[in-house]
Amino acid sequence: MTGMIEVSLWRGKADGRYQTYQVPQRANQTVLDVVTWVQRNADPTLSYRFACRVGMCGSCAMTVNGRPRWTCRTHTSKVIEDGKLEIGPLANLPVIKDLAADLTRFFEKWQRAKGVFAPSKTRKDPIERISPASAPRIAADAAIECINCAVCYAACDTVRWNEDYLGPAALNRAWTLVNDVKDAGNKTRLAAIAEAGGCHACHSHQSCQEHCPNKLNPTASIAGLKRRTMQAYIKGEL
Amino acid sequence: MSARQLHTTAPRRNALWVAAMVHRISGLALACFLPLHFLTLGLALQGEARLDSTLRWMDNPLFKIGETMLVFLLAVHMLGGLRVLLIENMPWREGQKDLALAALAIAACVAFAFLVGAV
Amino acid sequence: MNVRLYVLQRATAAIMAPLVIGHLIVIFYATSRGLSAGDILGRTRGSVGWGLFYGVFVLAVAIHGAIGLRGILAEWTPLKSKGALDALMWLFGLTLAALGLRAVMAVVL
Amino acid sequence: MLERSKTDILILGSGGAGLFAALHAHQANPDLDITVATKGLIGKCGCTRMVQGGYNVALNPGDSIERHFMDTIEGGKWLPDQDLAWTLITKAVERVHELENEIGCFFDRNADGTLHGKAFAGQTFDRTVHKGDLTGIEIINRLMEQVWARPIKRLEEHRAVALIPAKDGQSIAGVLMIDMRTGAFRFVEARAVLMATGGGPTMYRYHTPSGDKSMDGLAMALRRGLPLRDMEMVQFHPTGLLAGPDTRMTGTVLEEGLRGAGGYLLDGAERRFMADYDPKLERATRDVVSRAIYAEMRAGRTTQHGGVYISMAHLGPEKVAKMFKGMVERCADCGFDLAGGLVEVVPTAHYFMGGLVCRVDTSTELPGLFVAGEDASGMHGANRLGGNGVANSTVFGGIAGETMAAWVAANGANRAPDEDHIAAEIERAQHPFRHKGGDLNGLRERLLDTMWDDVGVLRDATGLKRGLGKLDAIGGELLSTGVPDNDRAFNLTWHDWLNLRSLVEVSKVIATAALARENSRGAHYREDFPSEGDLDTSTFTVVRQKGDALDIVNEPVQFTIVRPGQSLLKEAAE
Ligand SMILES: Cc1cc2nc3c(=O)[nH]c(=O)nc-3n(C[C@H](O)[C@H](O)[C@H](O)COP(=O)(O)OP(=O)(O)OC[C@H]3O[C@@H](n4cnc5c(N)ncnc54)[C@H](O)[C@@H]3O)c2cc1C
Ligand code: HEM
Ligand code: SF4
Ligand code: F3S
Ligand code: FES
Repeated sequence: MTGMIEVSLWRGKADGRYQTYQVPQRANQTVLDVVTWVQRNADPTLSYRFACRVGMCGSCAMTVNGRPRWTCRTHTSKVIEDGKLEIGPLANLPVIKDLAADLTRFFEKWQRAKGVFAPSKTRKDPIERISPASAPRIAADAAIECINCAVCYAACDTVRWNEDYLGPAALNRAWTLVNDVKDAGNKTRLAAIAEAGGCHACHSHQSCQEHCPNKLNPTASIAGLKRRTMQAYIKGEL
Repeated sequence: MSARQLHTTAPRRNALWVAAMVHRISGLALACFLPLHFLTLGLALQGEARLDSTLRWMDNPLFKIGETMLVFLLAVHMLGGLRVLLIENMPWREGQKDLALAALAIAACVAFAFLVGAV
Repeated sequence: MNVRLYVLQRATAAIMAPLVIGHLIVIFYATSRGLSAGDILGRTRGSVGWGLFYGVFVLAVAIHGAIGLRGILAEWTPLKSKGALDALMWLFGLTLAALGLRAVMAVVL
Repeated sequence: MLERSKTDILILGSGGAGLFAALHAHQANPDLDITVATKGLIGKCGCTRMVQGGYNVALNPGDSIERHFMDTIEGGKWLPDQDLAWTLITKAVERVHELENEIGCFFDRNADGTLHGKAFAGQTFDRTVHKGDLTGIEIINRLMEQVWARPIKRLEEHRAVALIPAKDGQSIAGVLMIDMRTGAFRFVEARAVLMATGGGPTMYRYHTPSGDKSMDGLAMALRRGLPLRDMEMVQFHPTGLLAGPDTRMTGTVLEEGLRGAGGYLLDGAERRFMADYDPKLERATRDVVSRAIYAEMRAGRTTQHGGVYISMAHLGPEKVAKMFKGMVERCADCGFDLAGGLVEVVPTAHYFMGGLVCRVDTSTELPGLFVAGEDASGMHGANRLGGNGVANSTVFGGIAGETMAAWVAANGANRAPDEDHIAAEIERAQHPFRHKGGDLNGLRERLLDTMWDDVGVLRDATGLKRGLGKLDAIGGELLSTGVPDNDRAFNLTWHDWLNLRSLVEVSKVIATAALARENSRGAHYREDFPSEGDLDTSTFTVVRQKGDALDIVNEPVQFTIVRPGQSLLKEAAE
């Protein structure tokens, strides 16, 4: 497995363009390695972001041949089409430069969705006993291993069409908290996500689930939130 | 801008995104058609004959195809809508792609039956 | 869409599901016999049942369609202000309801 | 070209230490202006995020503070500062309660609803609290959310380049940074500064930490003449993935549990070799296994890429795929079949026990400068127990937050910086723009090889001296290697250069300290001095930069709580 890959990389900001490089293909090579190769050998000014190299930090997501992906854990052989790779920054976010997107909005929405634990206890109290077999615990567990990579956010067209929409990751996080028996913030949380741009803006495109590198299912989490807010609304709690 | 568009083609490759588009377009089409439908029926206010003449006027193959489309749109929108309601209100169920495909197929069958039966 | 619009939209959808099935059966039945004003009106004139059926249908679809349209406008057109969207939603919904109820009246009364 | 801003408390780094410090400082005094500056995005860089195993804490009634403490001291081969270790262990209990109750962490439970503690190598009790094998993500995501939720200022993608002293030189006045996104310099004046940049032994050919860590903190401290302790102590993990050159996958860790579950290590000819080294075979401790693999490699009995194999297939591929789902998937993503095939592995530099000398309250010799997390030293001695790393960063990060809030209250106003110093440091950071060309990547490769070959898992005087010579040469060449000055915005190559400079400088300290320690303790193994030496007269190394030279002293360990041969545990004492 040698030869060259024709790699087109986005250069510049929103008004940038693709530029093509020839990169040697290797047996063990991720998309991040391809990008790194260009920076080290072809153009030292190429900008991109990564940290952990192993799919834990969610810093390295980019658009690869049209799809948002984590690049540090995407083997080139799995994504090359006709010997070509086109790599751009994540969609639905402003571009800082080249392949690095600005995630600020993504995290602001995380906060707007009240994706932050609201304590009901202090460090002086004993740790709550929670049965791992209890239904809320299982529901929260299924959704918790999110690395906030924003791949789902980039994959969702509703995010693109609706500036206000909180997006799959933030709502998925809110769902884990709704199911956390230790959390005391559900009243404000449900109110926040029942607003315009909240969970009800989701049309169940399921692109988030399809693309989530951790195989999470934000669609199901959002559906859970829709049920929960609807119940609250009917009971007059919202 | 055009180059930038390339980044966002991906979601369209998702079958369920297509299903949502079918749902949206069908809903939109129905919404556009309904006022006409209501106006037509409203003609009865001007007497049975007025309505009948319009219905006769619409009795040509072009309108038959149009009506078949409407049947399809109504069926596909309803079934697609039921799928969405299922996702939203029932415990999570795998195989949404199959369900969406089934909705499409059933709606097509219904429309076909209508076309055949009506000719 | 906020939770109130959502609940209204989904509730009307749920109401309409059986109505649409009923309506489809009628369409099949009617067109198989050749669509005529006499047939239609013969069925519906003076029928409280059909009056209710279509009355509810019309109200549901007016609500449902108007909210649906609002969503599409918000996402696919440059229209972003809540006021404008709400206005168009009401306009469409009320128009649809008026036309629809007029049609129901036309065929039932 | 120099932007300036002011804050009360400036925190460098957004790992467990940095974020905890921000939260505790804010809690201590919500009116304080607190700023977190970090090389990546808040909480998304550094190694706290990468913690897989978990968090050591004595919670179970069958366990005790004393037991955890003894494990830590014995694991550290009697080199830890006992007061620091004691603080670590006692405070960890409160910290885990805080993580669960206030921060919102979601740790795994036993069937009865209590926290589950798993077994981790080198410990006499199953006390490692965890969330599956992604504990770090859980901890740091929750901390990140809490920080975002508060009026704490964020300087993301800001790289600290120098600690700037006050005019009188008696304290710290602030930190010079590069706003990486624009390439502009920024001086942040602060009343108190926390260094929590997380060390990171990324100067080795094979290493596990995240790419943003490059010993910047310790390099900055060294330049300020501050004392660094235990700098020879680099912990290697025995099984890093070996995927060949030119891939960032190489070096990333394959979890300990694989060997624990019965995985085999095979040499290039697929012969199981651990029996030649230790009767516990693959289940021997990290340092023993690392040395064995390193020895095999040096003897040339290697695989294609120069490592050894790990083999799990005999346990049944399906079972392996189930037991180690995350690991098997990660390998599969990268093209390796861990469950059914052979995967090449190699020891990989994992953690840095050395760091800035500090007190129990995280203060340092320089007034106004505090340190926590992997940048600090003394808690672990010659070896860090798996699970004590994240405990360390969260415990002392929190303490630092409180200490700084109190210190700021007691020590008044901002202090004017030494402007000449700022100018000199800006010039220093721009150094590569004054030069043309050169092979930066080649230099980096040489550094990695030098540290691996000469200052690595097995050391001796000849190699260490050779290594020091090569490091001098690499350092010299680096200074004449340039980076094109055509676009400073988000210029990773400029930062690669700066990383390399920090790494080379700290590498010299590592080699110097390793040469000075003429015995073998924990992570430090001298083939020419294989004995661990007399425990009762244990010393630790302290290095300072004086002018251009490194000044090294051996200081005696103070056994303030327990002496070698003694134990705090009843059953052991009986
Ligand atoms: C793969 C792996 C697995 C591990 N598993 C475990 C485990 O199971 N249990 C355990 O206890 N420990 C484990 N550790 C060790 C543990 O992760 C670390 O000891 C601990 O998290 C360090 O925390 P910290 O806050 O000091 O630094 P980090 O979390 O590493 O954070 C350092 C921060 O400083 C920033 N920074 C660096 N340089 C600069 C600069 N110049 N300017 C500004 N910011 C800068 C970084 O970007 C980062 O934000 C593991 C480590 C690794 C690499
Ligand atoms: C059987 C009856 C129907 C059901 C079950 C149903 C269901 C639904 C559902 C669930 C949605 C929300 C989709 C989403 O936002 O994800 C929807 C949207 C919509 N529906 Fe219906 N519907 C029905 C009939 C109708 C009719 C008769 C019309 C005609 C006016 C209509 C027009 C619309 C429109 C315009 C939308 C908006 C589509 C979008 O936002 O993508 N629906 N429908
Ligand atoms: S839900 Fe999945 S895709 Fe979305 S941010 Fe989390 S890990 Fe990434
Ligand atoms: S892709 Fe978007 S529309 Fe909903 S199901 Fe996922 S958030
Ligand atoms: S670099 Fe961390 S997820 Fe890819």
